[in-house]
Amino acid sequence: MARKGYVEIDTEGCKGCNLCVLHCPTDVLELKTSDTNSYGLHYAVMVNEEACNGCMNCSLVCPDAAITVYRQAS
Amino acid sequence: MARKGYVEIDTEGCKGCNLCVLHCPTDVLELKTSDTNSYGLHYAVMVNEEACNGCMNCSLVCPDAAITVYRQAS
Amino acid sequence: MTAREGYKVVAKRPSTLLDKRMHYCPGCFHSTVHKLMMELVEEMEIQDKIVGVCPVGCSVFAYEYMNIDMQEAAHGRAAAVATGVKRMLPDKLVFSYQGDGDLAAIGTAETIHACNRGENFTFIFINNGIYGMTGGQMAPTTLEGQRTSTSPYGRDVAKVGYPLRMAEMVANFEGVAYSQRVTCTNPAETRRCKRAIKKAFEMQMKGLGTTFIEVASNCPSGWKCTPEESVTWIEDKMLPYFPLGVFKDVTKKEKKAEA
Amino acid sequence: MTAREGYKVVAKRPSTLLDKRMHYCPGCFHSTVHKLMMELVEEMEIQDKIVGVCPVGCSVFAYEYMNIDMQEAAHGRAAAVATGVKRMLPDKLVFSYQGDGDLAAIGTAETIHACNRGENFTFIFINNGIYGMTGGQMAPTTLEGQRTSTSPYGRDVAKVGYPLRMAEMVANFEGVAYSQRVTCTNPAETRRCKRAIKKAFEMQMKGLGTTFIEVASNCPSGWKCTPEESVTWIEDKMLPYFPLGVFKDVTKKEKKAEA
Amino acid sequence: MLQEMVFAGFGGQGVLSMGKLLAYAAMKEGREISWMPSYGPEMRGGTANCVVNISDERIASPVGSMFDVAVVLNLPSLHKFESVVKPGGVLIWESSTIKEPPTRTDINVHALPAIEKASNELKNVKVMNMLVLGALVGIMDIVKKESLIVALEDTLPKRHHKLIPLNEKAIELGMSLVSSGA
Amino acid sequence: MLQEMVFAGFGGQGVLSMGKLLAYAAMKEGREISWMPSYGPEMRGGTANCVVNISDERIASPVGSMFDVAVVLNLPSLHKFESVVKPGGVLIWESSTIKEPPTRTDINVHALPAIEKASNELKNVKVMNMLVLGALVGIMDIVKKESLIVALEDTLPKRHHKLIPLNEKAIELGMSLVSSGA
Amino acid sequence: MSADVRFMKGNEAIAEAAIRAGLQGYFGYPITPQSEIVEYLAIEEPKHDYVLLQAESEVASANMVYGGAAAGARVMTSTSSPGFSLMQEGVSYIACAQLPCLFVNVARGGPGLGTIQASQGDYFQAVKGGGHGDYRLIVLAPNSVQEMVDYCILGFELADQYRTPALVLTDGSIGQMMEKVVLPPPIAYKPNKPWATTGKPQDRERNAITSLYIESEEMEAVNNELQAKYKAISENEVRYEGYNLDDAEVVLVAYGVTSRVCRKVVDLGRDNGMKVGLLRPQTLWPYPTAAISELADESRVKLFMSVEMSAGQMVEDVRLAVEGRKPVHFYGRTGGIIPTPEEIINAIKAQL
Amino acid sequence: MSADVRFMKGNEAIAEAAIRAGLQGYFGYPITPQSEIVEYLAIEEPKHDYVLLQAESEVASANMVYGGAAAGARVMTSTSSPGFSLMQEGVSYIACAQLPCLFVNVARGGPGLGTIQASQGDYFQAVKGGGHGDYRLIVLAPNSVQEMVDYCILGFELADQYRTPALVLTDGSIGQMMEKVVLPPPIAYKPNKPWATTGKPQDRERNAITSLYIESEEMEAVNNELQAKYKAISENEVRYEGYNLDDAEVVLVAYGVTSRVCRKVVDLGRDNGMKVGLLRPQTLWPYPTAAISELADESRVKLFMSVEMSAGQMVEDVRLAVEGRKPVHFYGRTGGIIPTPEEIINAIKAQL
Ligand SMILES: Cc1ncc(C[n+]2csc(CCOP(=O)(O)OP(=O)(O)O)c2C)c(N)n1
Ligand SMILES: Cc1ncc(C[n+]2csc(CCOP(=O)(O)OP(=O)(O)O)c2C)c(N)n1
Ligand code: SF4
Ligand code: SF4
Ligand code: SF4
Ligand code: SF4
Ligand code: SF4
Ligand code: SF4
Ligand SMILES: [Mg+2]
Ligand SMILES: [Mg+2]
Repeated sequence: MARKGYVEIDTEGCKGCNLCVLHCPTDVLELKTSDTNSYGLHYAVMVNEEACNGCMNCSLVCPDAAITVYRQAS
Repeated sequence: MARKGYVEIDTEGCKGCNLCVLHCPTDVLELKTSDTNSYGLHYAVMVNEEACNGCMNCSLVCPDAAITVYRQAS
Repeated sequence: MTAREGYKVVAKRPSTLLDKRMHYCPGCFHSTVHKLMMELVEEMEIQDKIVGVCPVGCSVFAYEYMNIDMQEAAHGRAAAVATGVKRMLPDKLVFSYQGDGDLAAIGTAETIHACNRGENFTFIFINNGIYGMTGGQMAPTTLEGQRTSTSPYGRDVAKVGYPLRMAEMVANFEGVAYSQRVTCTNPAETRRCKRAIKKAFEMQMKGLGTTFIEVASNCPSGWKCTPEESVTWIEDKMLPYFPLGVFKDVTKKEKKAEA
Repeated sequence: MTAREGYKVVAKRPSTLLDKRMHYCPGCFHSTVHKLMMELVEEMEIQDKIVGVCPVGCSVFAYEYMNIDMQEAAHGRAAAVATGVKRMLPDKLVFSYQGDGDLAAIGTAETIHACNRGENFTFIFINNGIYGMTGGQMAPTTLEGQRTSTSPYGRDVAKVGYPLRMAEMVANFEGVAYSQRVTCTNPAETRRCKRAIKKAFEMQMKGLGTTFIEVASNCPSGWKCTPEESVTWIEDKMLPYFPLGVFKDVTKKEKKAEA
Repeated sequence: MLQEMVFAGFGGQGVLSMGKLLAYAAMKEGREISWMPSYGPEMRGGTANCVVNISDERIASPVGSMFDVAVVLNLPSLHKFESVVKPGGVLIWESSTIKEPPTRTDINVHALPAIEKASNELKNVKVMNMLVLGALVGIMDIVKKESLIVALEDTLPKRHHKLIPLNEKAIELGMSLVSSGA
Repeated sequence: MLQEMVFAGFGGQGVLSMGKLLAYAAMKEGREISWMPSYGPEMRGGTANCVVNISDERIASPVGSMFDVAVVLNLPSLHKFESVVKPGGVLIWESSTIKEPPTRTDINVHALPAIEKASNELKNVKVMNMLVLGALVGIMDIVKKESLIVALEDTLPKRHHKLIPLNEKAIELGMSLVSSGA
Repeated sequence: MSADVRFMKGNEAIAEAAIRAGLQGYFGYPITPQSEIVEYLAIEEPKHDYVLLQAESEVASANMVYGGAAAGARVMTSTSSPGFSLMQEGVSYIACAQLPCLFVNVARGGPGLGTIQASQGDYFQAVKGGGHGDYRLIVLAPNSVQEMVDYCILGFELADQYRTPALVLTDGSIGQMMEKVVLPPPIAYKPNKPWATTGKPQDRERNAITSLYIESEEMEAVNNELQAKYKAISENEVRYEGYNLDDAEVVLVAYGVTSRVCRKVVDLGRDNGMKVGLLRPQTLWPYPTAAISELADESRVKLFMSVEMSAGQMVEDVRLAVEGRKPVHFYGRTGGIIPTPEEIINAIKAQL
Repeated sequence: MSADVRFMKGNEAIAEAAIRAGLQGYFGYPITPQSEIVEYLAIEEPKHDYVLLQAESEVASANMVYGGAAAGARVMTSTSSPGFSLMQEGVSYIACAQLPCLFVNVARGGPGLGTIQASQGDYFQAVKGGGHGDYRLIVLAPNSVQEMVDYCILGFELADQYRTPALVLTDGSIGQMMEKVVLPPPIAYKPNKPWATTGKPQDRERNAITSLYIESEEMEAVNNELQAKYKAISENEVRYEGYNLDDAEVVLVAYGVTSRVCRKVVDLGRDNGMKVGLLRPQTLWPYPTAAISELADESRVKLFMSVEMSAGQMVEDVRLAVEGRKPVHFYGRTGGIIPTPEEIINAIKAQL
């Protein structure tokens, strides 16, 4: 049975590099191109939350340490 | 038949390093320890001229290019 | 942030990374490596034992982000500065953090001699094949044919030589205990990168000699591409010339010798 | 001097060596190499084509002896100076003549980068394992345990690292076309030394890249021994660590490729 | 007369080239000009700006502390430059993304939804800076539109000349937006 | 009173240590001293020299251009220093190897066959410099012989103390050579 | 050919000027705020004959310049403050070996790594000699993009004429700014350097380029030769510009970008009834000492003020010229801040 | 412990003094005429706790000193003229980062490779700043082997006190000569450097040593801080020595070895009825400007003469102090030649 997880993204800290999107195995994330943070940058958001398994790939590759990963306590 | 040769040593240019003496295959040369040149150094002289075969070992190793080698024209 | 019920935090920003937005461009691996290093400082509980030296290069401000004692060195001199630190504080864990211009161009002599002396500190070498900070000039590690602002028609190896492979070069010195090239192009490599740094720190603490971690890194701004494209470029262009791997590991040798 | 009747001169001081007493200590190979080089200039008839760069070191005065156009470079910068010369005069034959302190300590970066760029000049590298000119301090090539004025208890490799093998190191660079270590300990080796320099000059004239001749040399004064003892020391102590031989020869490779 | 102008926004919004183009156009009209960029370590989503001086006489200082005109395309720039517009001067701000409008009343403030207009009406947000430039010359008549076109022709590499019509359209749209009082 | 002295010869003849020893001995006698070597790139059969000043007062310049005493052990040194002995001063020259004697008549010239005497009478040419020093103090009474011995004891490493008697003999021989008018 | 008018950055302009002056070799290492010089040369390289080489460091650059200059070529390097510090040994060698070449220092704020913004804090280093020994550089201080062109060419010419290195000392503001420039046509550069090491032909002695004179007497002779040359340069090559000096009671002294600000101060001052004038040294060495000294003799002159982007360096040369005859004040900003006309006016008022 | 009297070379004495001052790290590269410093330390090393490292170059030495000083240790390097030129970037960094440490320049004759004989041609480099930006070194100028000891210790102490690098500027003659010295007992050195980077404990903020202040305002603030410190040093740390100044009509100004010659000149002059006096700066920066200025106000003083082993460097500081009130002359020799008392006397006579 797949683990369950979710992430929180610091939208001001996110720089919209898209690397988390690229490396999420379950396509949970996407850049929100319709908005920018106060630095004028798009930021990542969860668009497919259910699919998140808390694998931490996104937080690992996030250069700016903008992602907190939560996982269902087993 | 052995070649015949002889050498001329520039006694002022010689620094008495003894390398020619060391490398002469036929022991033609020696440092003249009883005298010094104007730099206060002993210099090399031929002591066994007949044995010289003009092999040029001495001139080759002489750091200070102080040796002229002559060989019997064949 | 409190976790939702039934959930717990499994990954978060390390406490040793200061709460400050890093100035690096989006997707730049300088940030990634900073983060990994500070995770290690947290995990290994070495905040009071570690002293870092940052270079002149994009990472010149590393001390603004890493919550550890740090010194900012002159361009190319991080290895000399780290030597000064380590020789005065032999019990501390010392690292120099350097770019390719810094370590392999202006700092060549300092790098080579620190490695040859086996200075017991860790090099973190960010090889992004370009001078990021000054606007994308050619570096000693710029690839053949790669365009930069000072090689606008592509690096001409006939005129300026081939890119230098530093991890391989330093592995030749007796004084070097560990040399590895890693990258951060995906989660697995990122994990490997972190492990490599950890291993280097541990070896340093054992006093085994110079440890050298080269990160095949990116520079989306200097390369004039997106972060994603930079990942592809590393994989397709850099890694064939700068292969990943361990080029020296004296602990392995020892094991062999024992066996 | 006129020859006795029936005799002819077969070896004499080359005309290209100025008629001036060299300041080198008795038995110093600096003199020997100067002589060999000037013989080559005479034999190859290249006096008008050659430009030399001498270092700061005992050979700082080389221009007082070699009857060719020469420049005296700052300590360690002979490779940079030679680069400047060769790039401005690509059709001339350019060499840098350097000691081990000059080439392998203070000049490390310039050496490495000139070699890596494949600068098309010839390095004549006099490795005597010591700083001769300044009175016998430790050099990057001083042997393990060797006593010098700055390693009075013998070189401690744990503290200052192992001696650098430059001929081997530079052979790793693509830009280097030829790298050989020679010596002048006896007539045969002296001949080989001369041939090596000749080969380097010829390869340079063909534009093949950097050519590097390391001479395992002596320093009777710095080593505090006689010239004869210095020869023995080279044979017994230096050559085992600094083996003679060709470490790179692109003309050989080419031949292989053709075959 | 000396006109001191500052152009500011995010790196990538084209503020530097906007200033350059204006200065070049003014030079073509025979005026004295200077252009001075902010410069820093490669910046990285930060803000960029440039100061353009246009004058009939030799220009003294290439930088100034107070400006006749400020063109700001993001919030940090608005914060930085609103206060240094000379009383009676002009402030143009990008109103489709900046959410906090300027507050000064002693200057002529022009809100310009340049990003929105460029995306929607020109289908190309990149020419937003030309639109702003059009608005500026619409408001202040610093240089002639034709000079801007000449400037584009002279400074764009030949292979990009096909973009000139689009740029011209952007300039015109900008001019029209301010003449229509938007 | 200030005494300015120069010692010169081939490198290896021990001129520097001769000067040092004298200066040290004088220091031990409570006088002000300075010792200044010629220095150069490692020299290589060249000549070396040192200037020793001994005085009752603080010493001004550690080098001078004219000397009260010159001790020369080879021909180049004789050429260099003969002319800079002050009128009435002392010149000691090594007469067994220098083939051209000095020519000045306004100074006190002492020929000393030091090399020959050291080789023949002491069987050790290395202590030639001590012999010369002995001659110098024999002529001029700059320091006491005992002070020279103390100086040797203080400055020679312990393992070389066995050589002190030979050095003392050399000093004495030097003294006797000049007292006997050689 | 009609005048070649361009709109250029100071850094680009100096690069283009060097090309037109017949540049044969450029050796340099990137550093902000001057990297556009090498970048411009890199782009233009295929169209011309010069050699461009990005060196491994500034230490290497300076010594490549040494080699190239000694080989008789027209060569240059450029850098910014920390990089110029690294070149000091090389500069001293080049000065002593009497090699003509051009250095460009597009200065930034120090000390240390400092800031990359413009500064005049390297004045001492440039004019007193940051390297060891008694030597001088001809130091030219442009205050506009046009002068970046003019002084680059002048620098090369003077360097050749006197066989001595020249330095264009400018700063980040002038390097980075764009202005109109009129470019001169390219020079057909034909070096005449019989002393250069180009390979010894039969018919001349070998040439040896060196700065080593182990004997004190020789070294002193070389120093005397250098000093004689420096004297000749001091007599012939002083360049400065006056602005409203004829009736000035307050004499501002400023160079480079601050001299432009000071022009504005002069105008502003006069609008306010203050008789302000400006003396702008165009050569920082040789310094317009005599011109300042003459002004100090004028009874109408009340005070001098040296305006600098430093903590007070050139003011010493002003004082040396004035020799106590009039008060000499200093106004300066550091860290990359260009002083405003208003603050300078206030500084003057405070002294009146 | 009775006084420790020795007969030592200047170079050995400064090395021994450093050990007694609590030296923790020496980083240096050999160069004549100062190599005895490192050689002495090499011999003594086993008996003490300091680290001695022969660096790969002077550039590296200076930056090892940076690292060691920033780590809170008492560290030094020594070199001679060309080597000190190579250190200029590092010196500027160290000054800006406010790191206490000691430099020693046993100067030789330049420019370029020059001669290895003694010289005072590095005065400008030492006191005006050979590196970039506005900074100062505390510059101490010993004139005897004893003062090599005293100023080495003083240099370390002042460096710590003001968190700034100190420089002992001496020359080959003093480095090479042997004299009697009285050595002080070793100091029990306990550094108190809370700013040092020694590993961040829980209870303080991290320490960061830097010279980078990218924002102009910050950089200016740092410069102001430096200048305030330099002002304090100028007020408190000027050191000089007078000899027969009370009634002097001719004031010689000389430092280092030339000051010893000038002492003789004073005596000789007085023997000949000339009222000569000597002012010897012991600190070259801060300079005894006020003391000279006071002398310039004395009506009996007829002239000043700066006597140097250079082409005329310190004379500028004398002029800056005298400000035209009295003539200031210069007498100098270069290339390693120490002027004789006689020639100086003649030079004075020529001006009277
Ligand atoms: C002495 C000196 N030379 C040059 C510079 C300019 N400079 C700053 S960073 C840099 C190179 C940066 O490249 P790299 O080391 O690869 O670091 P990156 O920015 O790519 O991480 C240069 C040349 C300087 N600050 N100091
Ligand atoms: C910048 C600088 N640093 C140091 C020196 C002093 N120095 C002169 S030669 C030399 C080293 C000589 O050793 P090496 O290069 O091995 O040449 P060798 O004399 O042994 O032939 C040194 C350190 C110098 N002249 N310049
Ligand atoms: S934790 Fe894993 S699954 Fe969840 S968003 Fe991150 S990468 Fe995707
Ligand atoms: S990896 Fe981090 S910075 Fe990049 S888009 Fe995702 S959250 Fe943002
Ligand atoms: S030529 Fe040969 S045989 Fe004759 S002396 Fe020389 S080495 Fe001996
Ligand atoms: S090799 Fe030459 S210098 Fe040496 S002893 Fe023989 S002749 Fe003399
Ligand atoms: S310029 Fe390149 S290396 Fe520097 S922060 Fe940006 S992406 Fe990273
Ligand atoms: S010191 Fe050594 S290297 Fe120098 S000349 Fe003498 S023997 Fe040769
Ligand atoms: Mg890089
Ligand atoms: Mg050597």
